[in-house]
Amino acid sequence: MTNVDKKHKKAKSIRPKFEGEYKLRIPSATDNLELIRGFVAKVAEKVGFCPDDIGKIELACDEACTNVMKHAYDKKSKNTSLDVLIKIDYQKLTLVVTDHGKGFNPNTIPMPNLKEYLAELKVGGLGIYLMRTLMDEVDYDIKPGVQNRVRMVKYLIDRKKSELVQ
Amino acid sequence: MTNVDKKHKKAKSIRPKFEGEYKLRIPSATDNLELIRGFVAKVAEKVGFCPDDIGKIELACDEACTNVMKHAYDKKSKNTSLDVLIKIDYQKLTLVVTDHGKGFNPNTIPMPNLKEYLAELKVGGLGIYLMRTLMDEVDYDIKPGVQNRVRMVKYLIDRKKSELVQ
Amino acid sequence: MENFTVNRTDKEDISVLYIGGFLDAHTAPDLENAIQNLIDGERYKIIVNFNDLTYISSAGLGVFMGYIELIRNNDGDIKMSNMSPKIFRVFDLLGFPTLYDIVDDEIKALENFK
Amino acid sequence: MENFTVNRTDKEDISVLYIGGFLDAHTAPDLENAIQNLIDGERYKIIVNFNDLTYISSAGLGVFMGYIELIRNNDGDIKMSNMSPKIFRVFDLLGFPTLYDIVDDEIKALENFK
Ligand SMILES: Nc1ncnc2c1ncn2[C@@H]1O[C@H](COP(=O)(O)OP(=O)(O)O)[C@@H](O)[C@H]1O
Ligand SMILES: Nc1ncnc2c1ncn2[C@@H]1O[C@H](COP(=O)(O)OP(=O)(O)O)[C@@H](O)[C@H]1O
Repeated sequence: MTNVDKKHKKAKSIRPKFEGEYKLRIPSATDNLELIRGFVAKVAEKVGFCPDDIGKIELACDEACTNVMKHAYDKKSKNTSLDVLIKIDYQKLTLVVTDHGKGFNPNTIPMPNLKEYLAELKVGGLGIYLMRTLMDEVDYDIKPGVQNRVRMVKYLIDRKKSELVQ
Repeated sequence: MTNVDKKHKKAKSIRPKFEGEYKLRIPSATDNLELIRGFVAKVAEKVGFCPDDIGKIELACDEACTNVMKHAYDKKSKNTSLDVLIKIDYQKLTLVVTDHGKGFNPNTIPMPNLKEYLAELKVGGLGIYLMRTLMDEVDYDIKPGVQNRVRMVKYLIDRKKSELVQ
Repeated sequence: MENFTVNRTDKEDISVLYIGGFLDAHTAPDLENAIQNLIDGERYKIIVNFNDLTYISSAGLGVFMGYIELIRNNDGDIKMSNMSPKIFRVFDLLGFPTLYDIVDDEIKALENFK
Repeated sequence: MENFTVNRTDKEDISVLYIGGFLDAHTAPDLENAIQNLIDGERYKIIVNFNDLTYISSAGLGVFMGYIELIRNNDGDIKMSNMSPKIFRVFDLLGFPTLYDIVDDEIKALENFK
């Protein structure tokens, strides 16, 4: 009966790890935004964020990636790519979006005064503002032509709060 | 009116690229299988595969990744990872699954004789068989402890055929 | 799979655009085309029905910002209806409800044009 | 989000397992537990209703292979019903229809136990 016994041993269940890194490297083109959002949302869901926070993380990531796709590279550049790194641990999700394009100086980008912005009917210039509003921490590390990074953090503490509220 | 004109210039539409590489690096744990399948299926859809072929690519990728998660690493190993690379061009999709584990000799793995297999009520041992059945090309490149790869190709020619059939 | 859809129905001098799927930097040009077509036809009274829209990013919001001035200068407006709470939250975060007429349903939007 | 669901209903000496979601190497242990429970209760007449299952990999197929001998040795069987064409194709690819009684719906599966 050892043969039968063997068969009945449980399939190995490898426990979910709530710590770990998820890396994505994809072509820097807007038709990949949907793919990225789907991926980031699933990881955020795994970690245990509530639907609201998953939506925020998804949108912040979209804005960061859209900026790479629109601003980082010259139009003529070929094989341009974009990296998304998601680090998860028990307390937080860290999202790092990296490009290898021309970079910019984030300190010279003023945060829009929303009232003035709306009064002037401006187009664009809301991406970084949204990222800062949606995430708990946002910082840039710019090395033009080498590696330009935006790092965004969302704390999972909110989970408990939102679980209580809902 | 230049200001208004400026606003009305079309948002830049970056055309889909049907050539490109998509890379994924994730922890080697079965709770990530769903994430991987979703990602691979979306890329396959973008390239233009029919639902049937998308399902085949998804399953073949799952089987290759499941093998890494089950066999590549010792249970005690920490921070074990798995790479999925998807290369797409007009004619084909190439899927490369890489681990850095102990490796194996694919030549010593016999393809199951299905009749015999079913008669003997065996459990397991169907993964590589499925991969070979579902994909057009499957080959291994094993460097134990360094880098073990399985490369699988699906030609997009089938698309036309299946579009005609359906 | 359709990523983004926009369908138009004219109700007398008012045009309704039904948008669905996701509105991001990739699909925003499709909405721009639809609005540009209305403007080319001198139809400035526009309702955008968000019922089937599941996602919007700032690139989508930008489309509305880009046309609102021209449209209002021509006695028209863009009114918005049927937003899911998720979509509304993005508009709200940016203070857009002070700038746009965002109402519960299409009937209310039609009334507001009277 | 529930990745995989298994619900059991007993109909006299026959037990029906309704499975849904995806059955892969991660969720296969859940199905194993459900079948093991039936065996522990000496219930060997099993119908698996695949109606809500959207995906299966070889790890899922392996669960059935692992129990079929023991179950048949106890005058029981695993009959399968309500498979989508996509799921059936995977079973078919591996010749499983020669080994398992795969029928269109649950009623037929119940009849086949008579
Ligand atoms: N990854 C990047 N590479 C180069 N420039 C960037 C990048 N991200 C942002 N920028 C610069 O910052 C500006 C503000 O970005 P944002 O607030 O998202 O608004 P928008 O993209 O609509 O202009 C951009 O116009 C661009 O000049
Ligand atoms: N990435 C891998 N690393 C180490 N061993 C592997 C790997 N992939 C496959 N194998 C070996 O090949 C065998 C056959 O794999 P497969 O046909 O998928 O069946 P199963 O995984 O059910 O045993 C496995 O049992 C394992 O020994």
